[in-house]
Formats: sequence, C-alpha cells, structure tokens
Amino acid sequence: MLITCPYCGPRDLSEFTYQGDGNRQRPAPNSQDLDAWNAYVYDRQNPAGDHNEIWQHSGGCRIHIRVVRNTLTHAISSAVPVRGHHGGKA
Amino acid sequence: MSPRRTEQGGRIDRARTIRFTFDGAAYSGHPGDTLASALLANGVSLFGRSFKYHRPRGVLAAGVDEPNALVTILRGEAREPNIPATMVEIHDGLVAESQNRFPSLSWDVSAVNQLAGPLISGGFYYKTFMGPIIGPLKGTRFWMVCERFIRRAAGLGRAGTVPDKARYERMNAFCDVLVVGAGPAGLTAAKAAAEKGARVILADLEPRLGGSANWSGEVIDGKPAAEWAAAAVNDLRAVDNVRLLPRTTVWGYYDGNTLAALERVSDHKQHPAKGEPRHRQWTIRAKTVVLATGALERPLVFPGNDRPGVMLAGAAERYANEFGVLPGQKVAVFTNNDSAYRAAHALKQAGAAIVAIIDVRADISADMLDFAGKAETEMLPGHAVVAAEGGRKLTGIKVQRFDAASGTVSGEPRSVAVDCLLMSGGWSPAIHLASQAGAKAEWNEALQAFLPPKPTQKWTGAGAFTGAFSTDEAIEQGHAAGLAACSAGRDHFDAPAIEAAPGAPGSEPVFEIQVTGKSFVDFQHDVTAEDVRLAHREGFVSVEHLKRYTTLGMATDQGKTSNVPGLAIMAAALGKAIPQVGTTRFRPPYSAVSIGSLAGERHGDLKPERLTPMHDWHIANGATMYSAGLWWRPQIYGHAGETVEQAYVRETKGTRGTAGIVDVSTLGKIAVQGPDAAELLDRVYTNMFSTLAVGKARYGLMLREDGLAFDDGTTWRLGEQDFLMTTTTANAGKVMQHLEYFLDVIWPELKVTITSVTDQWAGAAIGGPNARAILAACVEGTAVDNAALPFMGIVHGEIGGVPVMICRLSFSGEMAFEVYCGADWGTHVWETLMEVGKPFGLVPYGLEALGTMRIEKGHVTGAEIDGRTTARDLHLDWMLSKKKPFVGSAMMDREGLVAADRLQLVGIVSLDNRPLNGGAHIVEQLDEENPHGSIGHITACCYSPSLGKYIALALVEGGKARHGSRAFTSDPLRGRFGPVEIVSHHFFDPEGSRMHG
Amino acid sequence: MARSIEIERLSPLAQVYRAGPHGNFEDGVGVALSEPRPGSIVQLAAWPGEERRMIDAIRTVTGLALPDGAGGGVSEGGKAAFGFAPGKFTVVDEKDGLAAAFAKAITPAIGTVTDLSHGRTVIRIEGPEAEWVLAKFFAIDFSLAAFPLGAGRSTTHHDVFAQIQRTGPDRFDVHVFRSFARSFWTALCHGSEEVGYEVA
Amino acid sequence: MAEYSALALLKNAFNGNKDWKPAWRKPQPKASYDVIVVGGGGHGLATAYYLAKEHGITNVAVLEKGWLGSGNVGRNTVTVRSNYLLPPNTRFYEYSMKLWENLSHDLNYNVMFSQRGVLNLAHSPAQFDDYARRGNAMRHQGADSELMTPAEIKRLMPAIDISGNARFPIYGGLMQPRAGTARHDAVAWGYARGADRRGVDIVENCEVTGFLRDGDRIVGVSTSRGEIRAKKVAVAVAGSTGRVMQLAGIDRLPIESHVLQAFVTESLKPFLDTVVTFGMGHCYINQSDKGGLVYGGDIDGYNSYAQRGNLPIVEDVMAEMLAMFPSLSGVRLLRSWGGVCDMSMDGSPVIAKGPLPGMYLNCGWCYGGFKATPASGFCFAHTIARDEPHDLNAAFTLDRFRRGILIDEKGQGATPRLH
Ligand SMILES: Cc1cc2nc3c(=O)[nH]c(=O)nc-3n(C[C@H](O)[C@H](O)[C@H](O)COP(=O)(O)OP(=O)(O)OC[C@H]3O[C@@H](n4cnc5c(N)ncnc54)[C@H](O)[C@@H]3O)c2cc1C
Ligand SMILES: NC(=O)c1ccc[n+]([C@@H]2O[C@H](COP(=O)([O-])OP(=O)(O)OC[C@H]3O[C@@H](n4cnc5c(N)ncnc54)[C@H](O)[C@@H]3O)[C@@H](O)[C@H]2O)c1
Ligand SMILES: Cc1cc2nc3c(=O)[nH]c(=O)nc-3n(C[C@H](O)[C@H](O)[C@H](O)COP(=O)(O)O)c2cc1C
Ligand SMILES: [Zn+2]
Repeated sequence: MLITCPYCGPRDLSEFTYQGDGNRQRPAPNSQDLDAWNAYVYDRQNPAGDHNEIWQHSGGCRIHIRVVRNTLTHAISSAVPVRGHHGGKA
Repeated sequence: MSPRRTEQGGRIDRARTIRFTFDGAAYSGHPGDTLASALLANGVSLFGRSFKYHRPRGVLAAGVDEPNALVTILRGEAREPNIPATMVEIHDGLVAESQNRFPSLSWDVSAVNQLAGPLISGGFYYKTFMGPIIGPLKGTRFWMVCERFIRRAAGLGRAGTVPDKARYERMNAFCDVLVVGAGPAGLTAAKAAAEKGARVILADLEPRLGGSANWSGEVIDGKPAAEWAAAAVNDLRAVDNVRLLPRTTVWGYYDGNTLAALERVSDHKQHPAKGEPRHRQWTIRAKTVVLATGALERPLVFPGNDRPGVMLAGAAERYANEFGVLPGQKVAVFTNNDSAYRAAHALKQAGAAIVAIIDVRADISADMLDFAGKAETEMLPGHAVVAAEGGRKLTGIKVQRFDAASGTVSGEPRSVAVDCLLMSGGWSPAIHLASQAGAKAEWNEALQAFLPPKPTQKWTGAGAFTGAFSTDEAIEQGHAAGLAACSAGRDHFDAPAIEAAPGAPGSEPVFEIQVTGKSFVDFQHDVTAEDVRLAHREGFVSVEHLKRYTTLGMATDQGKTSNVPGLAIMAAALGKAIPQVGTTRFRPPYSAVSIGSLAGERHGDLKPERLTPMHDWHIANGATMYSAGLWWRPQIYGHAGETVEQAYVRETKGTRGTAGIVDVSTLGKIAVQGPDAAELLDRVYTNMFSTLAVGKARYGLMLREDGLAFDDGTTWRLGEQDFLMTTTTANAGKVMQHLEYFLDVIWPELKVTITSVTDQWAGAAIGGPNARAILAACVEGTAVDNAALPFMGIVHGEIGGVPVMICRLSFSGEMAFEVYCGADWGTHVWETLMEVGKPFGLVPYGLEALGTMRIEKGHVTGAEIDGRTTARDLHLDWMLSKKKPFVGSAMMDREGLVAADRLQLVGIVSLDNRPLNGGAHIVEQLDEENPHGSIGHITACCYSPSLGKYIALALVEGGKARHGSRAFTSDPLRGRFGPVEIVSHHFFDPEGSRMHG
Repeated sequence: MARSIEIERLSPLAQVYRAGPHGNFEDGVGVALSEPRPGSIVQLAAWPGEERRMIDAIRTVTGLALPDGAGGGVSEGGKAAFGFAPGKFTVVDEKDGLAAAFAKAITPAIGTVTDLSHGRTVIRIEGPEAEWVLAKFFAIDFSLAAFPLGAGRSTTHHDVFAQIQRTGPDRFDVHVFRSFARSFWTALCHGSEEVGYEVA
Repeated sequence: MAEYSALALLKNAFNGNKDWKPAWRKPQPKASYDVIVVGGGGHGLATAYYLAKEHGITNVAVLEKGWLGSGNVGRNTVTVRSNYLLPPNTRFYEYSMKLWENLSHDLNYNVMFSQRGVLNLAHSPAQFDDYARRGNAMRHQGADSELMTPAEIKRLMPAIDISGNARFPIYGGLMQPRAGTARHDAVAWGYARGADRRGVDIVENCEVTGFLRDGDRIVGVSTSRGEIRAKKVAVAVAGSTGRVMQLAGIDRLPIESHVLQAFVTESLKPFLDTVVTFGMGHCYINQSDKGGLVYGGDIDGYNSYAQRGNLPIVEDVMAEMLAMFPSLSGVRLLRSWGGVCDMSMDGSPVIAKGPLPGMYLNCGWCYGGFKATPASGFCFAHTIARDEPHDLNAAFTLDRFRRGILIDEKGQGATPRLH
C-alpha cells in the first residue's frame, strides 16, 4: 500500500503508523462527561467502506495525515495534513 | 549423445557440457537445459513420488506449473526442498535429490498406500482416530499416536537444520510501466512503452526472455520466432530506460500498484560473484502494469493420466523445440482442442513417431486434419484415452470411442503401444496476479476458460493472459497495452507478419473421461475425480469446501493445472454451469518464494544494534552487555571469577560506599521548544511544569488517555522556552509519538517543536558519597556545591575541555549527578571522570546494580509501569495535580481503577534468606502441590547489600494495607516457595537524607 | 558552544571504518563510502506562516538559498540545507558553531533551533551504483528526476530513521541517528559488496 | 445420520465410498426460530451446538453469509493454548482447553486436536521473568506450564538457533505441554455436523442484511433469503462485528476490524513438533500434519475488511522466522492469506447479553479466538439460554471499558493494533 504524504509524496506503508479512527472528538480538557470520554477513548467507527482515519508518517516527515481509505478495497481517496500546513510548501 | 537428445535445434549450447548429479548418479547436459530437460534427455522418466499414494511420477509440464517433478537442491549443508526440476537451470556441480521416497525413488515402501486408496479417500481422518473414551489413550492421546505416523508419511522434501549462509537481498524499484511476462505480448508492450520514453521494467520468470516464442516454431517477420524475440530483447537491452529482469517471478500484486518479484540472481551459477545475492526480492512500485503472463495448459482427467510419460502437449513441444529433447519416441496425442496438433508436429519434426492423435471431438476442421496429415499419424476423432499403462514408464494406452455430448465411451477399447502421451485439456490464462485482490474471474464459454477480472488496480492485459491465444493478437494487444500504460495514444503500428500453425482457440468442454480407474485431478496431492465426487456426496460442494475437503489445488503448484478440471467435475456433479461453481480464491505468491528472499538483508541480522557513545569503553573494560530493546547496555563489569550477584553487590557497595558511575545515554531525550512548551508539558504531565524555574529539573509522570500510568522521567528547563525531557529507555519512541499526536491532532494551536535528541547527548550518572568531590575535582566553569547546584539544579561547565551540562538528581538514592555532553565527546568525558574518580574509589556499574539500587529505593520502572497500573497503584498519587486537567485525568478515577482490591506496589523481604525470583507469585497460604490463591507477583528482585537481605518489589492486592504482614512466595515453575514479609517499597533511606546530602 | 572545542570528536564508525577497496572491486568500484564528519548539524523549525523568514535566516547565516517546495535543498561549499518536513530544515556546515549562529538569527517568533551536531552521523555514498545500493535499503525513488540535486528526503530502513540529501548527481549524504550509525554503516558496506566499494 | 468410526470407514471403502451422506443438511430457513445465531464461524456453530446439547434448545438456526467456515475459523494458525496472565482469561481458556481435550469424542468428529505443546521463547532475563509470571499465574489457576532452558529447547527443535551470537539470543522459554493445534476446518465441520444432528438448521449463503425490531427490541433478522423471526438473536460474526452491528444502528463499538495475515510453506518432512513463538517481535510457527509450516505474526495494523494484507508484515514475519530457524531460508512460502480480526480495546473478548434487548453479542476475539471456540460457544449458549452470564464469561462485558475494569493482557491500552 502506498500513502501519499502531503509533504513527502507517495510512500510505502512501512513508513507509516496507523493512528485510528479520525472521527473521534476529544472532550474539552476539563469535561467531566464520562460518556463523552468513554466514546473518545474506547469507541470506534469501523465502517466497511470509506473510513476517515489518521496516520502518522512516522518513518518520514512525521506529520499526521487525515486519510480517507476504503476498508474493503484499501483504495485511498484523499490524504491531507491534519495540521494547517499546506502540502508542497516548504 | 543420448537417444532422447534431438540431432539439432533447441536453444541450448551443444558445444559445452555441464555435469551434475541426481540422486547421486552423474549426468550431463548443456547450458540452456533445465534439470528436467537434461534428465529427460538422459532417458530418465521417474522424477518423484506423489504425496499420498507415493505413485511414481515423471514430468508433466515444462515450467512453473510442474506438480510432479519436485527435487531438493543441496548447496553444501543448506537444503532447498520442493523445487520443480523444470525451474532449475543446470550448472556444473549441481546436486539434486528426489524426495518423498524411502529407501529409494524406484523402490518406495510407502507405495503400498495405493492399496489403501478407498480407505484413505478425501477427509478420511475426520471420521476416525477418535480413540477410546477411557484408558491411557483417551482424550486426544489415541489421535496423537496415529498422527505421528501420518506426519511421517506426509510431507515432501526435507528442510535443512544448518543455518544457510547464502545472501539474500531486497531491492526497491519505481517505474512507469512494469511489464510482467516477456512473451510476444510482453516484449511488444515493453518496446512500445520504452519508445515513448517511459521507465520500463520487463520481468519474466524464465531465464530466457521470449516466452512461447522460444518454442512455438512460428515465424515472425521472416525469422524463427525465437530469433525475433532475441532481437527484440536486444533492442530493449540497448536503451537505458528499460530494465530487463529475467529469472524474475512477479508473485504478488499488492495495494497501491506495489508488486513483489523474486529474482533468482545466482542459483544458476556454480560460484556466485563476490557479494552477489542468491535471491533478490524486488518491491516494484509501478504507475501502471502490463500483465502479459500467458496461459497455462490443462491436463485431461482419465485413468492413469499421472503415469510417467504422460505430459502436457505444450510442454512436450517446448522440450522438443526449446531444449532439443524428445520426451518419447512413440508418441500419442490426446486433446480436446487444436493446440496439441502443433505439438504433434513439433515432435514429429524432432524425430519422434506420432502414433495417433486422439481427439474427443468428432468433427475436426479440414485445416487441422490437413495439418495432422503432415505428422503422418493416425487420426482418431471422437475418441478418448481410457487408460494409460505402465509403472515407472509409460508402456501403452487404451483408446475408446467417445461421445463428447454425453461424455460416454463405447466400443471395444483398443491398446496402443506408446512411450509418451501428450495431452491437452485446453488453456487457462494466467490471471493469478490480476485476481489477487479478490475480484471475480469471468468465465468465457467459447474459450472454456476464466478470463481476468475487471481491474482493481492500474493494469492492462495483453496476449494469452486476456484469452488472445494467437501470436498476432498477442503482439497487437501488447503494442496497445504498452501505449496505454504510458498514456500514449494509439499510433501507426507495423505489426509483424506471422506464419503460424493452423488452429482455432477454445476447446471442447470435456474435462474428464469418466471410466473406472484412478483419474487424477490434482497430481501432487493425489486428488482423483472420485474424491471430487465424494466431496459432493458429503455436501462439500462449494468450491472452497471442495478444495479444503480434498486438498485439491493446495499443493506446491497451487492447482495451476488442476483447479479448472476439478471445479468442472464438481459442476458436472451438481448439474451446474462452471461459472456458478466459480474458482477458489487466488492468493500470493503466484509461485513459491524463498523465505530467505523475503527476509532479505535481515536474514542473519534481524535488527540493527543501538550503541551508546561509550560502548567500546564498556567492552574494553570487561562489561557483560545486555540487550535492552535495540540497545546494548552494560549489565555488570565483572571481575574474574565473580558471579553476576557478586559483581552487582560489589558495584552497589562501591557506589553507596564511595562513588559509582553508570552510562545513562539510552534514556530517551526529547527537546521541547517554543513559546508554548511549558503549556504542553502542563497538559501531558500529571504535575506542573510551567512553574519550574530555568536551570531546574522536575520529576514528571505521564498518563495515557485512559488514565493509566504511561511513563516517567525528569524534565529540565534549560531556557524559558526550552526544555529537555527525559523518558525511560523503552518508551522513548512511544512518548515522542504521544507528544507529536497531541501537537498535530489535538492542539495544533500550540507552538512547540518536538525533536528527538537522545543521540545528541552522552549521559553518565555519577552518585555516591564522593560523587560531588569527584565533580568538584574536574568540573571547570561552575561550582557544584549545594548553593550552585542544589537538588534538581542544573549547571553548565566543562570537563576535560568539553562543555557539559550537569543536573543533580538521583535514581540510586545517593547524592548523584547526571552529566551530559555532546555524544562524540562522551568517551572523553567518561574517561576523564574515571581518571579523576580513581582516588575517590569511583566504580563503573551496570544495569544490575542500577536495578538493585532502584529496588532499594522503591523507584518504579517498566516492570511496574506495565500498562495496567495507575498512579495510585504505584503510590504516585502525590503527583496528580488537582489544579489542572491533564492527559488521563478525566478517566483515571473510573470505578475499576480505584477499586480496593487492585494490585499495588509493595516491598517484599525474603524471610528464609534465599533469593526471590522475578515473576514469582505471592500467596497467603502456601500449597506447593496445588498452587492457588495468588494475590500478586514479584516485579523485580535482588540481593540488597544495604539491607543484607533478599528483597523485591511486588504488585499485591490491597497493597499498603498488608504492610507488616506475612505471606509466601509461590513459584512452582522454579520450585521456589517460602515465607516473605510484605513491607513498604521504600527499603532504603526513605527520608532521602543521602541524596539531599 | 561559540568557541571551537579542541577535544577531538569520536566517530561512532571509528571501530568499523576500514579504508580501502572491498567486495567485488576487481573491475572497479561501484561506490565510494565515507564519513564527511561535518562540524555542525542543526534542525530548524518554523512556525506555520514563518517558513519564508526561516528560509531567509538560513540564507543570512549560511549563504544558502533554498528553493521552494517540499524537500527542496542546496549543497555547496561545505554547507548544505534541505527541508525534511513541513516548515522544518536540516542545515549542515563543515565548521562548528552553526547552532549558536542560528540561535541569534532565529527569534522565538520565527521558530526553533535544535543542535544535533553530535546526534546525527552523516554517511556519504558516491558513485555510479549509489542509487542501486541505496535502493536496497530505502523505499524511495532515487532517480535524478524524482530526487533532484540538493533535495532532501526523510525515510527509514526498518528501525533506522534517515534523512538523505542528494549532494551530487551520483552522491548522497545519509544522516542517521548516531547510535544506529555503526550498524547502518556495516549494513551499507555489506550491501555495497556486490558492486565493489571503496572506503575513502 | 451415521456415526463416524474406523468400522464405518472400512465398510464404505468396500462399496466405493458411495454411501456417505452430507455432513450436515442444507435446509431452507424456517419463518421463525427460538434462537438465531448470526455467523457460521466456530463460535456461532459451537453456540448452536451447546444450546442444543446443554440447554435442549434445538429450534435454532445458524445463518452464514457465505460457505460455512469461510471466516476466521477456516483461516487461522490453529494454535490452542491457555497460557494467559490475567485470571478471567486464564480461567476461561483453561476451561476451553478441557473441552478441547474431549471434543473429538463429543462431536464424533476428529478435530485433530494435538497436544504438541506451545513454547514461547524468551530473549532476556527480564522477558524470562515476565513469562515466569504468566506461567505461575497459569499454575495458580490450575493450568499447566513449565520453563525450559535453551538446551532443552534445542533438543525439542534441533534447527533452532540457540547460539549466543544470535541478535536476540534465546534465554529460555515458557512451555505449555497441553497446548497444541487442532484442524481449523474440522472444528467448523464437526460443530456443524454435531449441531445439525441435534436439529439445528445450518443455513449457508444467507447473509443477514438487517434486524427486525419491535420498538427497541430485536425480534429477528432480514437476510438475503428473506425475513426470519426469532425470540433471541445472537451475533457471533467475529471480524464482521462492526458491519453487522451497524445494521442494528450501533455504529460505534470498542472494536476495530484489522487484517491478520497467515502463511504456509510447501510441505516438508517432520521438522517441528511444537508450536513455537518468537519473543522479540511477533511470529509463531507450527507444522501441519500435511507438512507445511503454518505461521503468522502481527496484524497489518489498519482497519480492513478485505481479508488480505500487504508486504511489510510479510517481510517482518519471514525475517523473524529465520531469526529462530536460520536453516529455513531455502524453504519456500507457498501461500499467504488474510483474515479480519475483531480487535477489542483491551485485547479481551465480549460475551454478553445486549447491547439491545433481544440481542446477544459475542466478539472481540482479536487474533486468539480459535482456541476459545468451545468455551465461547459454551458460555454464549449459557448466556442466551439463561439470560445471564456463566461465571466464566461474567467479566467479558461490554461496559467494562466505561467502568475501567479492563482485562489487558499486554497493557497496551486502547490501541487495538498493539494487542
Ligand atoms: C490469520 C489468523 C490467524 C489466527 N490464528 C489463531 C490461532 O492460532 N489461535 C487462535 O486461538 N485464534 C487464532 N485466530 C483467531 C480466530 O481465528 C478467531 O478469533 C475466531 O475464529 C473467531 O471466531 P469465529 O470462528 O466464530 O469467526 P468466523 O469464522 O470469522 O465466523 C464469523 C462468521 O460470520 C459470518 N458473517 C459475517 N457477517 C455475516 C452476516 N451479515 N450474515 C451472516 N453471517 C455473517 C462470516 O461469514 C463468518 O463465517 C486467527 C485469526 C486469523 C485471521
Ligand atoms: N490455444 C493456444 O493455441 C494457445 C494458448 C496459450 C498460448 N498460446 C501462445 O501464447 C502466445 C501468447 O503470447 P503471450 O506473450 O501472451 O504469452 P507467452 O506464454 O508467450 O508469454 C508469457 C510469459 O510470461 C511469463 N510469466 C508468466 N507469469 C509470470 C509471472 N508471474 N512473473 C514473471 N513472468 C511470468 C512466462 O514465463 C512467459 O514467458 C502466442 O504465441 C500463442 O501462440 C497459444
Ligand atoms: C492451518 C492451515 C493450513 C493451510 N495449509 C495450506 C496448504 O497446505 N496449501 C494451501 O494451498 N493452502 C493452505 N492453507 C490456506 C488456504 O488455502 C486458504 O488460503 C485459507 O484457508 C484462507 O482462505 P482463502 O485464501 O480462500 O481466503 C492453509 C490454511 C490454514 C489455516
Ligand atoms: Zn511525509
């Protein structure tokens, strides 16, 4: 599998670390809502089809990337930096 | 010259002779021969024994699809079992052995298995061996006794037990177009793409590029096809945007157009060049792929179709035309399609007598009849072979009238004496790579073949792979595919003129001649047509059930020849059409791949080593090194005759008595810089860091999001916006990722840079009563007294002319300092400290002494922060700030994490003065016979020189509440039981008077 | 560390650095391996939006004009710089003192400076087979078209993280963590045997 | 239906094996059942079997979307062991082991359970202590375990590299002699035949495409073969848990589906009797009765329902295999495949009533659920029949995450790819 890092370009799967479900919302730091925390820490969307997920290019530039990948075919339809940097720009 | 070597022709070099051995006997052949062709030329007919019945077997095919002729290749003591003789290029000194026979290939005792045939039909073992309900063989015992014999009888070749010294390598490649298969289609595709300037890789599993052109006997552009191919290869070799990879099997089509290919670099050489690998594993990332992998011929299923001497027609043609070998002198041909006529022709030309062509079809085109006439053979249309006879050699066949529509035979069987029978059951495109993603192959009724699925990746197909079985179509498609692959439009193409034998594609839908006798579908696994029908009777009718119940298609050839006949027989039994039955799933690898090549450069060297700057000093000074993750660290600096315990006790006493020094360079070190650095630390640590003064350090604890303890370490504030965080050695990478995740994903607004600086700094911890004096004696540029360097203070100075940073902190419990300097100066500073420290009694100490001192102090490490403990469990709740939220704070008070019966950190003292063991359990009531009632376990233990006792840290239910109580260590694994006392984990100097000085 | 330190720096490769030809060199060597041992290596990180000023600062301090674009870099006159991550740059100088010089030029408003002079070991591979040998280790495209002169790439060989800069048409400088340097060097030598190599 | 035995085999051999009958019927699904089990994997089939056998509930259908055993039960590396650290796991898996020991008899089907031992290699004193802790935990729960020295290990498997100069020298090992392997397909087929013989309908090619509801309550399923009603609907679909539960409107669970690859070499003469695992990474090997080395390693590490993986893990597993057995480099990989594992957030399973009324859930097996098959079926059947958990599965609840009562063997927390 190749993932196109917005900074480094297409790179081999072996350079990336999977960071899971990208739909999770971290509650406000001082939130006492245990349900919300539980959902954030333990619950995952696990769709058969397009999945919004986070990867780190840990064996490259180390940025985190928001990837939309189909869990049935592994086809990737988008990969953008999680942070506000723009790909291709130094 | 052997009787089976033709007078002329073939693409072998008759001028040179190669000598090799097979089962100890010496043979010779020529460059260009495979082991199979050379042995056939020498008149060998028996190559191996089948898997289950140990039936004698010869050669069925000429290439990668060979199921029968498997051999073991010996390279010194290294063994390579199960290699098809058809895929071995001979070289001087080659040593090959046959397999699965005892005592010898020609006389094999297990051949009696054939007699038990009906008893050991498909799936027989599920129905028996359940054994008695009582007695010594109850439960699984009886089965296990029987299994031992089954295991011994099963299996093919034998693996070696001596490490293989051969070299394996990995190679990464990138290209615009990867062309798989260098037959007419692939060659043309590569040429078309190359001419457009694309970066092209052309791979073929055969040593000789050209595919079927090497043996088709056709004429292309006025030249023999083989010469046309050779010229095309030369053209491609001449341009530098093409890489040719002969002997390279593309075996896996993975996601993102990543393909895996195995190049057999030097298997064909007697002596590989220096540094030359045996195998090279290519990972090819191709923008597009042209699949031109050709087609594989299918056998027909009839009694005795597995006898040595029965061969695929195309294979025989190849032996004759490419290798100059005659598979037989008196040859019959049995076919359901036109292609085998060409084989008959080729063998005739090579000098064999074609006794008969037996065709299941009653109506044969005039063209083909005419063509058959040239082979001077008897034509038997509407006939079938109903038996092939002989033992280690074919002696004859029986032929009967056959009606293709009803599948029935009639009339009297007639015997025909032959020493070779060619068969063709039609052709199956090699769609394996295209199908690996799981897409469904499409059945083509006219061709009686599965065609490639719709692409799930970026590939185009060409040639026989697509079902285009004529060379002109293959070349036409190859050209188009080559252009399409580099997105070039179609241009004018001067297609070469081709002179080919007549023949229409497609075959009669006849797969089996259903008469009494053992008719093999999967040759290697001895799956017969009857086995397929038994599976049907027992309800294993899905193709995948059929496969698993009978093991059809599960042999080393993965059913390349057998799958389609097998499912056709099942379809017939079900009364369904073939596409309704479908195929089994295609999986990598296309053909078997050496494990060595997949390990690549990691064979013999699994992981890199991480060395500290002072590594060589440790070795030179007698350290025993200890592998900690990827790092190597000194365990002890043993003296002659010392045990490990004696060494660490001496090192500990030395440290606590005078001074000790330990290499702490492996600690994770992360530079945390930027205006929001302090804010980040406040969020990720349980305690406060924004309040830390510049020039001071603080011990910190991190939790995971789920509220469990994660890592600890000190963080030093070097500047207002500049922190140096230290982590445990084991967690350095994880902590780094943890911080990066939060900065990128959760708090992108924070301006903080995170950099791993572990390797920038050499670190030495020097501690003990004399530590300060030693530093005072060598540090320049700063004082190190209490005022200048209080507990947790940081100063900058120089040691031996090298800038150093010193922080006063203590893991050992002594007055101690961590001295950091640039890594390249680490050894210099270390040596200076050793030199200066000598008169002060400074001793180097290793991990064992480090561990001993931390146990005495009750400090926790990874053995206690094991991912299941909380800060409270470890009595670190004092570090949980109540003034701010931090990572983990929301989840850390869940009911399960604050329960009273949680395992908590305690100290343990051995009451019988015997050593304790790590991993021993703690019980309230000792029961050596039937251990039970564990209340916890020992995480770390040592002999404490300071206490004069064997002590340990442990995680025990209820923890603190048990202080002062008696319990027992229960370690049935090592037979160590005995009384202990549960105490506080602070064994030594709990007030910290020593480290505060 | 403004002033030069007299004490010699010990290379992690010292124990395994064997000058001379090795491997299959009889018909000439495919690559030359060496350790350039620069005096300083720093990493610079610009805050989002400050990349331009960072690039300016690099020019001010080193005279190197970085091209735009991800992974862009230059190498000339004993100095080199390249981007290796968004807003992040590695700068190398054969002389020491780079960190101190950048510390002055780069204000907290622009970004951060991290000294890695001791933390990274630079291994140079040069010669007609350099791309071939490196391709045994790294899953990136080393062809000149894909990896232009001066450019930098962050990548890994299993556990060994590497930043690679192309410093010549057939020359690459591979920056690895110091602690892994000896292991990687040994592997690189092993992988170079096939083409013959010379340790300079 | 006929009993299987050596005698029956002999009798049939004489008449050309013509009289064998289908191992299980191929019934049309009825309009309603007492219990519907979704998923014809090992766990679903075992559940149906024990519902019939232990609780007399025979009006049961097992609905399987494909061919029976097409899921992980038919694609795993067949290791059966109870060498767990944490008491809820040790107890449960040890009970499973006891069921395995009598399973062939119980089913009248030889599942080829072979107690050839499972050995975990340790590569440092610290790891050895860690294993000792686990081994002792097993002993304190009534399971068997032993420590082994390198020399003893060498005797057991002569090709292993115990030389001190290996990158990760072997320091010793933890052995469970009663552990071993069973024939994956036979387990599915044996349970299917056993359940069928007790009246359970096993319906293949019947995909559940939705749940029938009465208010909150689940009262049946819609399938590719029509609607089927049931008093109770039990879901045991392993890797498909996410997809199936989504059909019931539950789109978030503490489960991620990950692909795990497995491998088999060409057949070899007996080479390795014991199941062995490498301690400095992730690789486990056994040799099948057919002679192939069957082995695997880590999951690929990303969500997938594709039943196929990618190259990096393939290479890792092979490299680790050779670190143990450096003579195997010339032996060849024959086939690789993948299965979809239901990775839970603490690496332990869920066998529980709920999460909706009328529904029961069995999932979270990660890559270790084959060995659990008998006990999982046994406990799940109990939970379904009695509407309360058996003692053995009381800890395997769905709300344990929220409550912080985790069963985390590896201490990795909520990062499924690390379990
Ligand atoms: C490669 C690999 C190796 C493994 N090795 C081991 C090992 O060595 N030891 C061990 O103990 N465990 C191992 N496991 C884990 C073990 O195989 C699984 O945990 C276990 O088989 C899961 O339970 P099951 O048998 O019920 O699952 P499955 O066999 O997957 O059963 C689930 C069934 O549900 C069906 N299904 C899904 N959706 C629907 C629907 N909508 N309608 C109807 N039916 C549906 C599926 O088709 C499938 O047949 C391994 C797993 C894999 C993938
Ligand atoms: N019915 C028939 O008469 C019939 C049937 C099949 C083929 N053919 C002949 O086949 C030819 C078609 O040419 P073509 O180029 O399509 O096929 P080809 O058979 O000439 O070439 C295919 C090549 O692909 C190689 N190959 C296959 N799988 C590979 C893999 N995984 N990795 C690397 N190499 C691989 C093979 O070694 C072979 O050299 C025509 O000349 C035609 O006469 C005829
Ligand atoms: C224990 C075990 C042993 C296997 N042995 C073989 C084998 O000898 N030959 C073979 O081709 N496949 C073998 N397989 C793999 C199967 O062919 C198949 O790939 C696997 O069951 C997954 O199914 P699928 O590939 O159809 O998806 C084996 C599988 C398992 C679980
Ligand atoms: Zn990147």
